[in-house]
Amino acid sequence: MKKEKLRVIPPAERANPDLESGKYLLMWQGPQHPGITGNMSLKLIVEGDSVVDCETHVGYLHRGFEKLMERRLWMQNFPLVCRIAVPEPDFNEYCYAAALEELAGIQIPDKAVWLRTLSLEMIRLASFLMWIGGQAGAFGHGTIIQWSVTMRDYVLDLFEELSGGRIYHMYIIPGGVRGDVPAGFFKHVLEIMDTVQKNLDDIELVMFHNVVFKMRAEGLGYIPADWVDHYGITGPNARAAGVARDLRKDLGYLAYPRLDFKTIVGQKSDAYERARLRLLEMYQCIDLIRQIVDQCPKDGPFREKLPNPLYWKIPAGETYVAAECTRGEYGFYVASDGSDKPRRVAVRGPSYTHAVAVMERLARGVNIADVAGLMVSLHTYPPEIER
Amino acid sequence: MSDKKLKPAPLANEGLSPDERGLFCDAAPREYEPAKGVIEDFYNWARAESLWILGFGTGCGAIELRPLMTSRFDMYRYGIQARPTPRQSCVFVIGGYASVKTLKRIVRSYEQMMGPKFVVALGSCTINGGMYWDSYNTIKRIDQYIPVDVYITGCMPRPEALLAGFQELKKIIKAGKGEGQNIYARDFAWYKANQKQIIKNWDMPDYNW
Amino acid sequence: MNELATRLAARYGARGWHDQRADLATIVLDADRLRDALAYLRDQEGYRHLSFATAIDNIERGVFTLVYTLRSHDKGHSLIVHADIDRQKPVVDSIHLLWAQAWTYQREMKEWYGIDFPGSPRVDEEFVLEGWEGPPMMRRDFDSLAYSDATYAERPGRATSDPARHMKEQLYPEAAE
Amino acid sequence: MDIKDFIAPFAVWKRAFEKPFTVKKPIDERPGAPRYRGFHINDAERCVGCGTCEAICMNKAIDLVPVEGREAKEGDSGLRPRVDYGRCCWCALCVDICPSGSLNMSNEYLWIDSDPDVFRYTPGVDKKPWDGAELGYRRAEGYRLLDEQRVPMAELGHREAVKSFLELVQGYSRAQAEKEADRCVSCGLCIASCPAHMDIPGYIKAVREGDLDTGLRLLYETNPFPEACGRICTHLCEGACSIGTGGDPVAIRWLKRYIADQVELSAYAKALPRAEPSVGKKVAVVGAGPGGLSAAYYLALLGYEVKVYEKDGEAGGMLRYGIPEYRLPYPALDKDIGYIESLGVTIKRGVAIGKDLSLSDLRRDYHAVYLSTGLPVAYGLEVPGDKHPRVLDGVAVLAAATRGEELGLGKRVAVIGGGNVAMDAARTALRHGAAVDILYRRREEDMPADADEIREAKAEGARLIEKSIPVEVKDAAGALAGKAALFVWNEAEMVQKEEGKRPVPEAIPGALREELYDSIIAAIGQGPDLSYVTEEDGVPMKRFKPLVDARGMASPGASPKGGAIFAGGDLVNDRKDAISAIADGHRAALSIDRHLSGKGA
Amino acid sequence: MDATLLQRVGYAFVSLFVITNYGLLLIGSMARISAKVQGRVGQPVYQPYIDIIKSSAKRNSIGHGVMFYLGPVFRLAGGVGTYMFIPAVFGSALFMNFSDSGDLLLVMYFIFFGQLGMALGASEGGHPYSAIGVSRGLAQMTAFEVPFALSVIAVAVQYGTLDITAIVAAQQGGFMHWTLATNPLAVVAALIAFLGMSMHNPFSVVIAPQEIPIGPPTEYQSNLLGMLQTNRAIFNGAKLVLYMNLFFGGATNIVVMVIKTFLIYFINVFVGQAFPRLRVDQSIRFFLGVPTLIGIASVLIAAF
Repeated sequence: MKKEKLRVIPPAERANPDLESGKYLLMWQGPQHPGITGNMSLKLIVEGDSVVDCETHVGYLHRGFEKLMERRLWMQNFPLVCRIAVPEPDFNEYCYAAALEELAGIQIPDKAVWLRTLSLEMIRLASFLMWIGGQAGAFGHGTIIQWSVTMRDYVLDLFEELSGGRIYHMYIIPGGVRGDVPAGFFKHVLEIMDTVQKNLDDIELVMFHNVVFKMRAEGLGYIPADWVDHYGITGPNARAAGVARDLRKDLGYLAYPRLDFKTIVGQKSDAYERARLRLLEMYQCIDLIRQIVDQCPKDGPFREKLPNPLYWKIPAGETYVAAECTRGEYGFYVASDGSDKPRRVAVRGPSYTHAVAVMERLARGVNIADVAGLMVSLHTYPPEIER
Repeated sequence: MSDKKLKPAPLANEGLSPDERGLFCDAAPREYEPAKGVIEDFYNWARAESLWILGFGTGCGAIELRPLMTSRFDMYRYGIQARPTPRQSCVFVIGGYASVKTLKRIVRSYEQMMGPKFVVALGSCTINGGMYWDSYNTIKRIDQYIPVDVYITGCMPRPEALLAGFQELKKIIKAGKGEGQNIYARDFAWYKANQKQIIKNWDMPDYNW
Repeated sequence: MNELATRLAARYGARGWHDQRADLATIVLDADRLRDALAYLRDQEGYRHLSFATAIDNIERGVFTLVYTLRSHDKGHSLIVHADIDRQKPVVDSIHLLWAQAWTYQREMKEWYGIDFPGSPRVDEEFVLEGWEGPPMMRRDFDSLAYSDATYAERPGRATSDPARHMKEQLYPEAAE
Repeated sequence: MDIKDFIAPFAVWKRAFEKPFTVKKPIDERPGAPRYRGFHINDAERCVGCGTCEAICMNKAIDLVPVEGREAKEGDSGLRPRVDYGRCCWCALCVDICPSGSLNMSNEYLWIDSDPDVFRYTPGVDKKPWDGAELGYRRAEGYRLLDEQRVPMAELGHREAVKSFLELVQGYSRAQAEKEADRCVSCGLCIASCPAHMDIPGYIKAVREGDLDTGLRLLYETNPFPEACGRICTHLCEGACSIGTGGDPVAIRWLKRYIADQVELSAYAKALPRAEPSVGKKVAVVGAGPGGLSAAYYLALLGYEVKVYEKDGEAGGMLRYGIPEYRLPYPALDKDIGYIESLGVTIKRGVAIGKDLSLSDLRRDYHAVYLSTGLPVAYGLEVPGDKHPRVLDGVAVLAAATRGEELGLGKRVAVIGGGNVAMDAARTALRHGAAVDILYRRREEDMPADADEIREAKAEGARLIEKSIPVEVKDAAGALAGKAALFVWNEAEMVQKEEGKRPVPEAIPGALREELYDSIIAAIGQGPDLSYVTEEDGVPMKRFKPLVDARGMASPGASPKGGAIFAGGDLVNDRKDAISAIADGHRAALSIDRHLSGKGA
Repeated sequence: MDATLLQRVGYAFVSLFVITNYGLLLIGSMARISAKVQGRVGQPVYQPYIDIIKSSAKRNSIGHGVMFYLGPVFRLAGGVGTYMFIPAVFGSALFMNFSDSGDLLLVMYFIFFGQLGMALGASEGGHPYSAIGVSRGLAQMTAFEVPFALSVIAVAVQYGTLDITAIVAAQQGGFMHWTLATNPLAVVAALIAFLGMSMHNPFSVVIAPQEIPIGPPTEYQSNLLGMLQTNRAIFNGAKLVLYMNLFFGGATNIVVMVIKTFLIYFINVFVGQAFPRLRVDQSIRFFLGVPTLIGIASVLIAAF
């Protein structure tokens, strides 16, 4: 084995500005601020136009999920988990269900595997679509969000058709999925994918070949590749830094090993590169959804029978199930003590790292006008930070 | 409102540094007489047809405001638009559950809005706690802390439900029933007592505007 | 993988290697050797990615069990490292120098469980709560519902009946004697 | 940065020439998707108010509330779920779990009000615009959170069964029992339907959790015949089971049997409560059937000295003499009776009251007497020729079979009647190698026997002849005279005489049929034998039954002539099944205790 | 030019009334056009009226000292002042306002005046975003004033007068007489400056909702806000009329004025919908770069 020296990266020096000196201005960005993603806030200390120090303050959305889950039956937690990350609920559902199935030793039918994959890819697309509007909006381009949120809405229509819910789908239930695809659903999927792709082409033209957008985004928020492990950066943020990590490939969960796709990797690791990479991933999502529609078995059971949910006990044990959401590694750690309620459920949201440690580091020295753009380019959702 | 017993009058803005005191008003809120007759009707029509929402996503409800604001549902055509600052907004959309930490900001933002101001509460959580009924960090009834004009059920309510909620709000305003500001002023002590019971680190002035 | 178990056992007294999946194992360490072992795992064994860190309140045993989940992308393997610490005196070495985001997790554990990590940046600041006066709320002996009922007003007017009791009252009240 | 970066952004204007994305009238144009999880709807008729929705709801959004105009009745609590939309999260787990499938969701999603207190309603009861919505969330086909299929019970095949008197039903294994117990939702609807009001959810929970001692204790709280009832109970509870509204009801009877089977008699004492210290009073029980022995058991527990008088050679009453061995093997019954005896209850076998001892004697010697003599006398056919030697009495046949006597039924047997005795007689005859016809006045669905019994009797080879009114029994001609008989019946049709009442059979003129049988077993009902009750005992009678008050007391109270008389079981009640007799016995024991200890009025 | 002073005042009120309404409708219809690009229907054209009524109908308002109140007043004075010295319709007594010789200088002054007044008032609001917005606004204004001033100088030099009426008069006689044709560089520089002046993308840093919601007016509410909104209409109208007069041959009747100003304003929207927003340093650098060079070139062309 290669012998390495124990290496400690010293924490970046924090400026300790003297607020009394009158040289600095203390500013709160958020929680009531259109330039913040969701309900969180940044405490900025500004000198002139540039940020000297940044602290992320979270907790405005803290509902105590992990405590509440310890109070509820295993199945009762199923409607609860999807609320943890509002724009991307399905990953919660999947990770929770997969963890339970692993602990309880349940194999789900093949059809459920495919429908879960479909659900996850669709929500990835929807989430990216909302993000891209936010990214453009953070730099002041109000048109993209008008389009992309509508595109997202079309994808949500599909969810509504499939699961009966627009935002909280509650479709991936432990044991499988909650229903078969309705008649004509796949046709709708393909139609909407065409619409979305056409609109993405427009967005690509308008947003990524835009001199102002380039001026704003290029060079903003550079993440060196060696930060990736040190900060626990995952997902597009890591891939844009040239680190080819995609849990869909690495873990090979659900039907991903049977789908044809390549991990998209970037180089320049700035806001523009990350945005571009996410755009490519959107195209990838569309491609994957088409593949799934093509390969999904047409019939067969979609759910494994479970014991009575009122008394379901899961054997003692613990596991960690992760999946690649739009922002990176989304994971559920579930520990059971053999009773009818979880002993501990811990949620690992990628924003936890990105919005706190990484954001605070990157924000230093950034122009105050770029804080919102930088924040969005890390693609964070506050609810998954504080749960 | 018979249950709203008045507690001892709250504090003025004591304890603030002189510079800070200049930033806040130090008078208690008061009730405002509506204008007379047709004039008030005309004003109410204008208030109803120009609803400016405070851009503060307090909870998951914010997620359905996006489609509403954007092209598919396009609330602008109903005279509804989002404003980034509470000073210029007249509608506060409480997007579902409110944690204690957010409640503090809600109270502040609400008080900074200029009256007449209206509150639309989304989802179960604002009515009776919703799925966070047993959480240690979320309130159950928003009407204990600020007056609410319209409730919209759902979790989440669809954008259409929000639209319908705004139409309902318009009706209420046009009928001259959107007097949340005056109710708040009238029962100010009661609201403050409720707020202070929950918000433990009350480090803001009582008169927040 | 069992070679790793042997090495960890020899160096840090690790025990209880358990393969949960082909790509996930758990292991138990002593808390006082935790930081060294994590540094070793990170630098020598390729577990460079800290997925998350959290704690479990094992109140029955009087301990907090720390959970550190590491991942080696080269090996495609994750390792959950456990360490018990005394519930009465919950102090652990901080690992904020090993991973740059670890301090956030430590701040969370401090607030949620009351576990102290001396030296960790901003560890004593409030994380998600504000003005919290109760005990660390993720501890098992903190009852969320009781706190909620005592603190937050509920809308009155709800009442429910148990079907069995209701039927007894309606159909055979004499048996209630 | 090239020239394209300056030009390309103007491509946004392309959109200005296309159709806007905006939906013109969203509220009208976009109804919820066909599967949309909107507001709840409930079919209040199908709903049984079991409260499973309340149990699964993680938000405590559902309350069960009494509904005007809806009374509690068997299998329906009369309560209906009330949803609080200040709590609901529209997860639809309540829909997924609803045993009856009555609870669903419409695709309606608009409910706006400025009064926060209105968002509560009882779907299906309070009128709402979305009542009866066609679209909305329904459970997907093949998807239920509860298992609608009961764990199959291993039984002897019918071909096998008729060859012997081996027990048909083999009982659940531990895994099977726990799986079956897992189907229960603990709603408790069954408790009201059980005459003994057993704590059914309680003992099912005990099975689920493997805590059989607790299970046994719960059984004995209301029923000291778990082995017997676990086999032959009429299981009214299963008829009320909420799971049965959308699938097979939980096999409550088999689970009861499982508990009793699993615990050895020697381990009973450990699990069950000990008798109270003696209160120094004596109670006599007449009849060692399930009712009498139940009374004896609970009286013994309360510290009374109990003596049971039984005219037959063995205790158990109809359980022993009326129910064939293949349904209730004697060792199982002996186990129940054995435990009762182990508490110090003395059973005087072979002592007939009215013959060996008089009721007055008992009243003199005991502080109270409980009469539980049941219905030992079979009704006759009441047709010409019913005194023919080959016309037998069903109860007597079954008793003879129990005593192991040679029955001599012959090759061709007719069983007249449609009750359980008829079925048991028929199946006993089948086991003796006879070909059996069952003749019944009405239709199969009118038969009072358990559906299982009818099904099994038919499966074992009995031929069911419906709508046949007995007319006459004629002696067989020739050599068979006196050894066989000709049974004549008239074919009937069902006539709806009175609106709202069940139709009655009416003979079709001229449609006489006859058949030759070696034996004709009449099993058309039994009556009481109250010859031992004399007028001086002061027991009021009505329609050949002792008239009892709500507490089971038959005489006005203790008179100078002796202790008070209580009565119960088939003798008194109309249900005429073991579990009712047991319930009567239990109630009588409590009443006697109250009477003798002076507690209560 | 024969009207009495009283008449002129009366005419000026009418003219102001017309331009206010026109400005409001212009804002309303541009919002609809923007909406179309965004795939929407958009707000009603008359929405700005309702907004102003609503703002004025607010029951309470708060202030932060005298300067705070004076800010919108200055702003409105700036807007009205700007307009009052521009002849809106060439040759119309009704719309000639108080145009007189040298009015161009006054107009230039008033354009600044409003901004400065606003800056003073907004800073009193105590909100950090206001302060940042003000500093950004002033910085950017200084920057875009350079090409704008240069192009105005070019025009003044070209026509040898500072009287707007004279400048318009010089442009009469067809398209080939317009400054657009005679000195296109000046027009280009001025139009680029116009983008900055009207605070549309990509030069909307001053109000930048996503960064400093929403800059100087953050604290303004109620009737003060109503005042700002009214001013926006007047000021927009004034600037458009000025541009029309200086570069696009003015208007001889109200229809021509409407068409021309509409098109000039549309340029803003056309660019604004396509681009995001530049940072303030980027926009300053931008204005001081190419547009300034163009401006200088235009002056040179005009001069020689």
